Amino acid sequence: MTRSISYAHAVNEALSQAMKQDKNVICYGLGIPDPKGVFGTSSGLQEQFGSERVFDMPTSENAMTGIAIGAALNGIRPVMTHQRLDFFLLAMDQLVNNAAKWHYMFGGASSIPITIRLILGMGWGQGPTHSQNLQSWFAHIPGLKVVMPTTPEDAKGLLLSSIFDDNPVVFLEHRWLHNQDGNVPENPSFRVPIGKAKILRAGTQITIAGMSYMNIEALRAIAYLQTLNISCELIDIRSFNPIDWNTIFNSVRKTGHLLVLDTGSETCSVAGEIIARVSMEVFSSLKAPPARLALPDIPTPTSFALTKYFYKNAKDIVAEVAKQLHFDLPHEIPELEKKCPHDVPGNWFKGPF
Amino acid sequence: MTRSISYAHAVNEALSQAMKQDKNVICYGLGIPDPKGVFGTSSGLQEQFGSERVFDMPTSENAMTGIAIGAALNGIRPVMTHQRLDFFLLAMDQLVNNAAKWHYMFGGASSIPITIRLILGMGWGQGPTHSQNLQSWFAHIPGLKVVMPTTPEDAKGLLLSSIFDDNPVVFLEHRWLHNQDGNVPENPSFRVPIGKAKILRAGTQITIAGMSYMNIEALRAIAYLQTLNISCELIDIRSFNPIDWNTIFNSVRKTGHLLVLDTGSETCSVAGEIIARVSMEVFSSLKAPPARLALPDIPTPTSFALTKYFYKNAKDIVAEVAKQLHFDLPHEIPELEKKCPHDVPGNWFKGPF
Amino acid sequence: MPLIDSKIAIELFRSISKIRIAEETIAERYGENKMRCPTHLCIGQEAVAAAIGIALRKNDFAVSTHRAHGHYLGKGGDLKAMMAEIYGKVTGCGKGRGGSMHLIDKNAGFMGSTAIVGGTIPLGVGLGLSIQLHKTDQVSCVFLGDGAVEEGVFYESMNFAVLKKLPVLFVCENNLYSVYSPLSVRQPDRRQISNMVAGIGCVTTQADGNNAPEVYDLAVKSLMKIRNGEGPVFLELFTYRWREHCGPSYDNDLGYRSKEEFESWKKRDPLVIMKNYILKNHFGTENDLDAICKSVVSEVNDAFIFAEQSPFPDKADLSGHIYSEGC
Amino acid sequence: MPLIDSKIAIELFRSISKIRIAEETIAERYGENKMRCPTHLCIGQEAVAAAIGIALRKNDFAVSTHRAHGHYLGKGGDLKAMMAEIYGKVTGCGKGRGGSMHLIDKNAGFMGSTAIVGGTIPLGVGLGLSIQLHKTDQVSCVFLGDGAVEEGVFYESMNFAVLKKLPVLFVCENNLYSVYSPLSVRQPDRRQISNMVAGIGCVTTQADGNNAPEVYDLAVKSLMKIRNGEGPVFLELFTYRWREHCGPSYDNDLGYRSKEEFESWKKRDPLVIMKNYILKNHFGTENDLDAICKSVVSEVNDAFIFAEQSPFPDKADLSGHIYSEGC
Ligand SMILES: Cc1ncc(C[n+]2csc(CCOP(=O)(O)OP(=O)(O)O)c2C)c(N)n1
Ligand SMILES: Cc1ncc(C[n+]2csc(CCOP(=O)(O)OP(=O)(O)O)c2C)c(N)n1
Ligand SMILES: [Mg+2]
Ligand SMILES: [Mg+2]
Repeated sequence: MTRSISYAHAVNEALSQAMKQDKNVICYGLGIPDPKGVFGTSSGLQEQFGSERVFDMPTSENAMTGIAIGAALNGIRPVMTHQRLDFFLLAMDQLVNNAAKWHYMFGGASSIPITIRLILGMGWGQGPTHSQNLQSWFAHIPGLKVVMPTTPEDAKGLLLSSIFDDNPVVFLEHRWLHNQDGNVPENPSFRVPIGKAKILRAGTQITIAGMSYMNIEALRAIAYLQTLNISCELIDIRSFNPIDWNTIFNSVRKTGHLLVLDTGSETCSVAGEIIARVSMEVFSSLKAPPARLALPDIPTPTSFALTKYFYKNAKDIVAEVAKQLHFDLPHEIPELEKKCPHDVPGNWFKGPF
Repeated sequence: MTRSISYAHAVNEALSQAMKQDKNVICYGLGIPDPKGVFGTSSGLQEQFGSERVFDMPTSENAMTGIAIGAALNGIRPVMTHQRLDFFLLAMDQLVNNAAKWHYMFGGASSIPITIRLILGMGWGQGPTHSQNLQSWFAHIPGLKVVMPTTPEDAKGLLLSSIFDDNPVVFLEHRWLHNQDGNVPENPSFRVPIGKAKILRAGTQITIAGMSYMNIEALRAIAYLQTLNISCELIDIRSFNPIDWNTIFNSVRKTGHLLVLDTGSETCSVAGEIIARVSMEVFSSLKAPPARLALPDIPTPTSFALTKYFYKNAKDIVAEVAKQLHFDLPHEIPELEKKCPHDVPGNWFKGPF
Repeated sequence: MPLIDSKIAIELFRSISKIRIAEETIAERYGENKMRCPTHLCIGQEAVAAAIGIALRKNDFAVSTHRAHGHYLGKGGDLKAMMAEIYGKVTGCGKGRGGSMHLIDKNAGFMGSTAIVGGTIPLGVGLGLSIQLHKTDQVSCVFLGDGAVEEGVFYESMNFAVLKKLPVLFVCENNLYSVYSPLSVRQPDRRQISNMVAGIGCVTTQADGNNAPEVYDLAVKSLMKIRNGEGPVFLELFTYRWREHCGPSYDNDLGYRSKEEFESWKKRDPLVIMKNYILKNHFGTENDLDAICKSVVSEVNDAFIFAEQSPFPDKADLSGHIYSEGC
Repeated sequence: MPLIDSKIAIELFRSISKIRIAEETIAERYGENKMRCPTHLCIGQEAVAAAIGIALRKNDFAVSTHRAHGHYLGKGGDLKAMMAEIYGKVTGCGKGRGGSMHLIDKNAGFMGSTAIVGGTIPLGVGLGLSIQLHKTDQVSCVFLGDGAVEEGVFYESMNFAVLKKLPVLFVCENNLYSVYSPLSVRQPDRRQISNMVAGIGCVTTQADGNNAPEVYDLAVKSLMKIRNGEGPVFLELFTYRWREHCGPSYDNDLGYRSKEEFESWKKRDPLVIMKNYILKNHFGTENDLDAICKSVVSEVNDAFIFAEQSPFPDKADLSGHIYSEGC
């Protein structure tokens, strides 16, 4: 059965079903059992599965990552959560030097089935140290898997796949998606495979490869472009390690045009990698220079007045498509104006974080 | 006056001259004052400048980075050294959340003039945790500067520029360059500006953008290609943040061909970024798909038998050039065979690290 | 009974009032949705900020955490620049880039607060190192919470500060919680943070963080030792946050802490304790104190007006100051 | 005087001999340039590895550091697979991917050693957590050096182990140096590592790490407590590395440590101490011990022959096992 639930609910359901399916699944992180339940994603889990399997932790990101790895060496499948990706910078040693390499460097003797949920912030003054989108860092490290679901369905399906994957998986959740609703199968055996992109909208004139919240903006842009009879194909990259090159290449072969959307800074981004590979592998199909829309190489500012120019939205996407396909746009596009301030996901959001 | 000295000596001279020029320059790191002096790069400094300004440190990479930042807030110019980049993964929080953002997030009120020397390993069984080349991570972070000199001259000139730059600079030294000799000006006011690439060999048919030790392999490849009347332009990227796009773009405009060499893993590499930008910005100049030669997305193996296939060398470069320019190569190219085992920089090297 | 004269007592009262009133006003007006950033109020904990701030010299350094308003103001930070920063204005102490969690006022020796738990601890130690190198008699003060003690960087920083006998005053506000998590889920049973830190080799003391004269007295004595070259001192000060971890409201309805606990701490209001201390010692009258409050209220109002009326940064400001030009 | 019977005493002697002879042979043959990886010998420190290894049960876990040969062999790790690993052969315990610094033998409960200082400490604690979850009576043993104590991750790991009362035995070999750096440039004057750890809340003891019976006795008692659910125990064992930090040679010529210091430790050779203990207690004769050494020598020789004769991994092996297939 499928019903419409929020992204946060879908994450919560995946966690709960995984813990039911396998008693080796445990779940911890700062605030996991607290009254807010990490934006609702972990609510009720401690009540359901007890404080041995669901627990809060000291503010010790690096050791707690190593502890997950150690537990995984003896059959546990830890799911660790951080309310902001930025905090997890403290744990790069354990993630990169241990988790990512363990299986390879011991010749396959052990594997590290851990899932690390990292929530990305944005808006309402999250500022420089509460809003980083470092997916390209993770994608750069051999031995990690990296996913970043956009829809509630994928949130559930990819989280279940991550938890039951025998490798370390970095699972990236955009805070602005938590309240988005979507149809999600209730079935606990539902899975979305890691490593497959998803065509969110089929189209013919340009390939837009998007990720996470940028796909929401892309869908708005595409709806508008449709009114101009421009047909875009939107690919949700979803998995950054491995990346589903075939789906991307095939689309570009068809459309001859590529625009990549990234939620992170531009230089050395995943978007750059996609443009590089497409340029190397399907060069002859490209009818125009590929383009990318990512954050400028600037630390995130806090002020409402500055984030307005910092983040990209549907209007920017439409402008890029127009530039690449050489058509003109009206000066004002009221259909693309957001119905709420630019720094909140909806009018319901009133801070503080 | 210019004389021929080793890369390690050039680093040592830069440190010593910087400390002489400015009493606020200090120098610390594990083993800095020890008998080996970090491959000779810090030898004699403690004797010369005293143990207040030149000191060993606890194995506390993260705090010691934050301590550098704090000292820098009050006018000190710390140079911190790590014998392997891999150890510095423990300090990503301080580097990225503090050093890189401090100037911006406080509206320019403070600056962080620190230099972090990271030595990259390779060969003789350095293996998965002693050989990582994460330049693309650093290049991805706004607010950092990142350099990776190839020649002794640049080692000195860029290190002096890094130390006297008011921003955090990540200075990447490849272990296999330490013993390379080259002409270096003795003058203590010698500087090489950060942010400028350098044309190591002018040429017409293909642009090879290389970095660090890969440039040494490229020079061997180019010398051989010259015997086939193939003319390559070799650009030493040198600076990864900022990247000198003009030099690269102008070269590609001239040659119409691009091969990028990287010492790190392929996906989301600096090489990928260069291919992406070239594809976006000088698309119409490209006569063939651009290419890159980087490490495969595999943790570094230790065995002599495996590193042979893992690392790239002059032969691989020649093969890529031949592929892109469509000419045939002889089956064997004795001129390109190394005179020593593939896992050492020269026959003088006998381990252990 | 600590030796505090009337001048200091009045200063303490004024500082506590200022922090209290500024933050109460933030809480009141947060709902207007003009302060658009996460905001961590220290109401209930003001005595520490006031007492340490007054005990420190102006040219001493301080660094702080996400919950920094009090430390910033206590150290003499510019109230207008802080409010403008929270409003995201270009007149803010960080030109609007940092918000509530990133405050700076170098004129007051307040070198920066950041939002990563434990993130400024080594910076404070590094400032201590710079003082040692420059051979001045300044002190660097590190404000931190009980949660920050769990970060490895705290331990590494302490080790280095003790190793090098650096002039650092560590001020740990133990308010029993890290967000909604009590100490019991984060630190071992019967752990006394100060004892643990003593094990690392640092001089430590515990005190009542709601009693400003007591904290002031302790700080003065500690600073004397530190300036004497005796190495770092660590103070564990017990106190309590009244409102929610982040944001303007009370959150006792959430149930993560008991009403009794809350009430017992609220009864020991640092402002009231300070007031009674002054009255008891005849350092001032009710009228004197009312006058101080009034002047603080008008100072705070001015700061809000300044913040509201200041311009926002404009588009060009976005890309300024990414790099420092000096080289 | 610890209570060690003859069987244990002989086992200890055999284990120390095996580690000693294996490593002496590595040192001797390193110059052949066939062992092409950084190699950290523990000669001089074998008593700890032997005693702890024998005190642990086979199904107890252990993790270790860059200097792991002794811990691996002491725990019962396969000598042939270790030598083949150092030679980079496909028959190595990590199929040649890890080299000397990355050893594993899950059959012996040796779960891995790595080359990042402090890197395996939380893994050992995580193994402890897994034991608690699985409700078995196993113990997880973490080997670490005095340098690793300086890493924040050590402190964070200790805090969690104590908080959750995990079944973890921490074995800290304090050999006074981290590479060429003495404790004095890394840790405060008069620091006793074990006292500091006690401050974190862990049960701790110090002992002579060159005296295998003493270490064994201490380990047995500690393991009993741990299996009893009393939480982690930390042992600080003083010992000394004879040869250079990394590589086969002696390096007293470098001058970072005094000849007297070296000689005084060398006089307390763990192998000789063990031998004298056996002879004094009539647990065996000189002849018995010679016979053991001979058998160990031939075992070691076999392992070198195995390593030398094993094939290298081939090109296809490079890209295998990057990811585990299970999902
Ligand atoms: C490294 C890191 N981990 C987690 C967080 C989330 N966080 C923000 S404030 C806070 C509480 C810290 O507690 P404490 O140090 O006691 O300070 P208090 O809030 O009580 O003043 C936490 C966990 C963070 N900002 N940084
Ligand atoms: C994080 C990190 N920092 C530095 C190093 C370099 N290093 C390798 S071994 C070692 C010495 C560690 O000393 P200790 O823990 O006492 O172990 P010992 O070598 O004495 O056995 C160091 C600093 C490293 N491998 N990892
Ligand atoms: Mg607290
Ligand atoms: Mg040691």
